[in-house]
Amino acid sequence: MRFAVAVFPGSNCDVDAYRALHDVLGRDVEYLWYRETDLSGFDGVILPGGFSYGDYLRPGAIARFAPLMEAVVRFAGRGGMVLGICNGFQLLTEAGLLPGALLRNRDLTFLCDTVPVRVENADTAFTRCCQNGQVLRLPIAHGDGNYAVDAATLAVMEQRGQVILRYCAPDGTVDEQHNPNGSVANIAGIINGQGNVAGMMPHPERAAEELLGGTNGLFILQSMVQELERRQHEASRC
Amino acid sequence: MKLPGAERTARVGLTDAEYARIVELVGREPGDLELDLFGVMWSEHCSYKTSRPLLRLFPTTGAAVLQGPGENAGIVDIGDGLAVVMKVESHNHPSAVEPYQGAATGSGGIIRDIFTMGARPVAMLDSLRFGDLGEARQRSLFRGVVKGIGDYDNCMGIPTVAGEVGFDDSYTGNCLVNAMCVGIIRHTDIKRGAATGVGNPVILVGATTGRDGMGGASFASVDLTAASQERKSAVQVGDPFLEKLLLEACLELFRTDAVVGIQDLGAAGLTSASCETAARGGMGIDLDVALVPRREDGMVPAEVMISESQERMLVIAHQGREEEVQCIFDKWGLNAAVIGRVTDDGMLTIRNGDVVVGQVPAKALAEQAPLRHPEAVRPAWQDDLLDLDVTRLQQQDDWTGTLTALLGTPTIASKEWVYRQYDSVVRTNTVIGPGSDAAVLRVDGTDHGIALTIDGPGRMCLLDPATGAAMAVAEAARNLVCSGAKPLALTDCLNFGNPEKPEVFWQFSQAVVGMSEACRKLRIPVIGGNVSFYNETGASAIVPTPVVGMVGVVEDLAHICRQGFGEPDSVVVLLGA
Amino acid sequence: MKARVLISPKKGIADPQGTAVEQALHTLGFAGVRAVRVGKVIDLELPEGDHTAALAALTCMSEQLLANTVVEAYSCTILDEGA
Amino acid sequence: MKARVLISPKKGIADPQGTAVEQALHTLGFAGVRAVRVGKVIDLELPEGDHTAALAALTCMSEQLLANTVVEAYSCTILDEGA
Ligand SMILES: Nc1ncnc2c1ncn2[C@@H]1O[C@H](COP(=O)(O)OP(=O)(O)O)[C@@H](O)[C@H]1O
Repeated sequence: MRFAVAVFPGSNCDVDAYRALHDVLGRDVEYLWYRETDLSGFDGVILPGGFSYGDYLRPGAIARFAPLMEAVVRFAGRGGMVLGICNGFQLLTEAGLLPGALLRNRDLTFLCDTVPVRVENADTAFTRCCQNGQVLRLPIAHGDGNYAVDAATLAVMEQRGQVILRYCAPDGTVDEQHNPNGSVANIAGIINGQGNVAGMMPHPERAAEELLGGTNGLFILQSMVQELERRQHEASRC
Repeated sequence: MKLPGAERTARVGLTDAEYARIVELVGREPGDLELDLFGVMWSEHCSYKTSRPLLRLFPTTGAAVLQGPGENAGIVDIGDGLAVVMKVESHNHPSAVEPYQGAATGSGGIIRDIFTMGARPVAMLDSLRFGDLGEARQRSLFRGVVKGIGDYDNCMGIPTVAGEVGFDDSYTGNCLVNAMCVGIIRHTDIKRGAATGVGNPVILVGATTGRDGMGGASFASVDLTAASQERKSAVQVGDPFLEKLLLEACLELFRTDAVVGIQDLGAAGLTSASCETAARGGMGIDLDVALVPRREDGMVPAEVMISESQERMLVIAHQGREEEVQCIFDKWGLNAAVIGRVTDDGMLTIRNGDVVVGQVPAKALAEQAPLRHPEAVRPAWQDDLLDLDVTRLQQQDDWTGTLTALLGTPTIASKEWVYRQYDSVVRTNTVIGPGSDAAVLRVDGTDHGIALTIDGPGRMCLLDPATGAAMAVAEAARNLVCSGAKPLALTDCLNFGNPEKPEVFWQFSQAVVGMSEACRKLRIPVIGGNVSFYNETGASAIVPTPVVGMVGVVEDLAHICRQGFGEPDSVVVLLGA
Repeated sequence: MKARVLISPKKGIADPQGTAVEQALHTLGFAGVRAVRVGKVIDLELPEGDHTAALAALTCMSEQLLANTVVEAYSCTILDEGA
Repeated sequence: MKARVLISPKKGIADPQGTAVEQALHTLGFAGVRAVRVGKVIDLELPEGDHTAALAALTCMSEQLLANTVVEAYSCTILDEGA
């Protein structure tokens, strides 16, 4: 099982993702430069956080045209697992792999904190190690995390269980008071219709060690690992 | 026809005596371009001509010190073959004119100072001062500065882990924005800013050169007036994205052994970078301004030489390795232009194509500004300040009310509004972030950590500059010790008014004396620093504000301590005097 | 020739900047200001040539890169046709 | 009435965002695009009233809040005079 961590000019949480997967979970991980066009040999792709192209124009707007993104689109089309974290989430919406868009935070300021989020659908490849309704404490650090989508699309997403994480109170209550950035319906993370591409503003890779304040992020990363193990197992059986 | 000396010198902000010294050093009357170079290099900001004699009082050596003051940043050993590189620098004047860009480029400059030494920057700290937050202008300065720092540091992917903010009316016309950067390096990877090896190429890398920041260095050495608010061409615009690429490209370049020396372009731009590297290497540099990649048309050689366009570095490489250097910067989409060569004549020679437009001894520019020894006089009002009879103060009955009022004053209140705008955890090494006595970071690949803090008790320095400055050192040391670290070294930023005023220079001298004594007693060497004078508007100077940034080593990350009561029923003990 | 692309948040999409600016204007005493929307203006120069072709190119740039059509609307204009 | 304020980086002030957009447009094949500058457009509604007074108010808003006059230039226009 091999993970690719994409590196765009201006990515800066590529290191965080690498460390969580490699140092903490002991997985095979490689950095992949944005000019690469080949993802063969990789089973999972992480689009990390940071400021690709300085977030100029809009976060993810320019990175979306990087050669590597063409490969990511093909990879996702074949059912490959792609997780976009923070800037990676913004990039996935810009590339059209996920619905909606991420606007400036409601208060217009960058926000670095650790916040509770509720798992809305534990029956996905990215949340399988969680329980429905489980509250995870995850770091956030973003200026543009205000998720927006039109009402019709949102209704479909809700119905299909595509909302996987919502900002909430420590006890799991979802209300406007515990919405750090103004996201519609407190949305913190979503998944595509096929279930193989996910995007989230919180940073699971930054919550992987007790020393750094908690390990709740491992629920997400382990889910991905389990899914890939399951796929490998299946592939070897037939 | 040559202008008479007096007018010429006034234009570049030098005195007649300084002009005479230039004639002596150059061996003739300098040309206009040459005089411009002396104007910026001999400004207070670049030459430290007023502060240098006093700064010699600081203890700067110690078993752990690998690099003391004099380079782009200081370096101190933290064991395991690793070292910490650190420096603090002010960007007060630019921030007063344009808070967002001023603070952003302040971060950018100090970050370059760290990676120019070969280190990977791992943490940022900041020390800020503003006037009364009741005033709209002060709120907008505060907001702009914090956003400027946040946007730059966040985009760079360097966690901002600690800092301090204070408010006092004396900062109304002169906010203080001091930024500190800390990097980690292997001893064997340390780079220095010296040009050596005759014939070696001098390569300008990074951003293109424009008119922005024209004369910023001399700008930092004058009092702020309405006219300086109008000097809009001095506003530099930061591009953190470009700097992030520059950082990664430089670190990649260092992994080859093609680099002889490297220096960032800060105040006085290409002028300071070229004459300082030449002077440190005991060599000369011969460069051609026509080869400098530009973003504006019609720039004259002097403009190219003193432009303070951000995100540029000067690399001296081994001859024959030019292509390799080019290749790395190409990969990161950055310019790299060979603009000159190292020579053995000790001269900074500037060409514009085929024509030599200036030629002066590099050492004269970089190191031989005549020192100033202004008068220091204890202000008459100092006694009045100390003449407070506390027994005559009104007895307070409403303790709860007093406590709430105190906690509500901006200087004491929580600074969460500030540090929530900073990514304090990127790179996943932050064990203790903002909100405690000191920040603690894990050192990659070891079970040690480092602790960082920045402190400056301004009000104390007004009452007694020597004691106040000593208290800055002591407070920083206590913050580290409380977090479980052993203090190792400090870097300082001395923010004062106009040193030509005897009272201000008295404050400055006292502060240096006090700080030196504290450093000696606590055995904490000073490995670098920065002096910011002329923090005045109209007649009033800021209160003297020496700021201390300190690093300590945490032997075992299992034994660190956070601020705040951890659990109920803990025993509370008061230690100390 | 000089050209301009204006990009604004689509109707019905939240505009946090617009809301903040409106409130700030009220605080400053401009009480009657309403419906503030903050967008982007992108000015650029195109090689001299056919007006219609230039507009088509601008539309293309806007669709692909300059605007995020999920949340933003755009409009393109040619400001002059060269000196 | 509807009004618009355009805000752009002043001449001579670096515009990193514009540079990045220009490069991206080149990569996308729009090779001839030059001098890209990114600014802001602020659309708003003012109470009906005198044209001149409205323009004066817009200038005032721009100076005080909308533009950062140290690095930005602005221009104000009235788009219509009400429905
Ligand atoms: N400008 C700033 N940037 C980052 N952190 C800050 C800043 N100002 C204050 N902090 C953090 O807030 C906490 C409290 O700061 P301060 O009120 O100065 O505390 P103290 O008086 O205990 O030093 C500290 O952890 C400090 O690092």
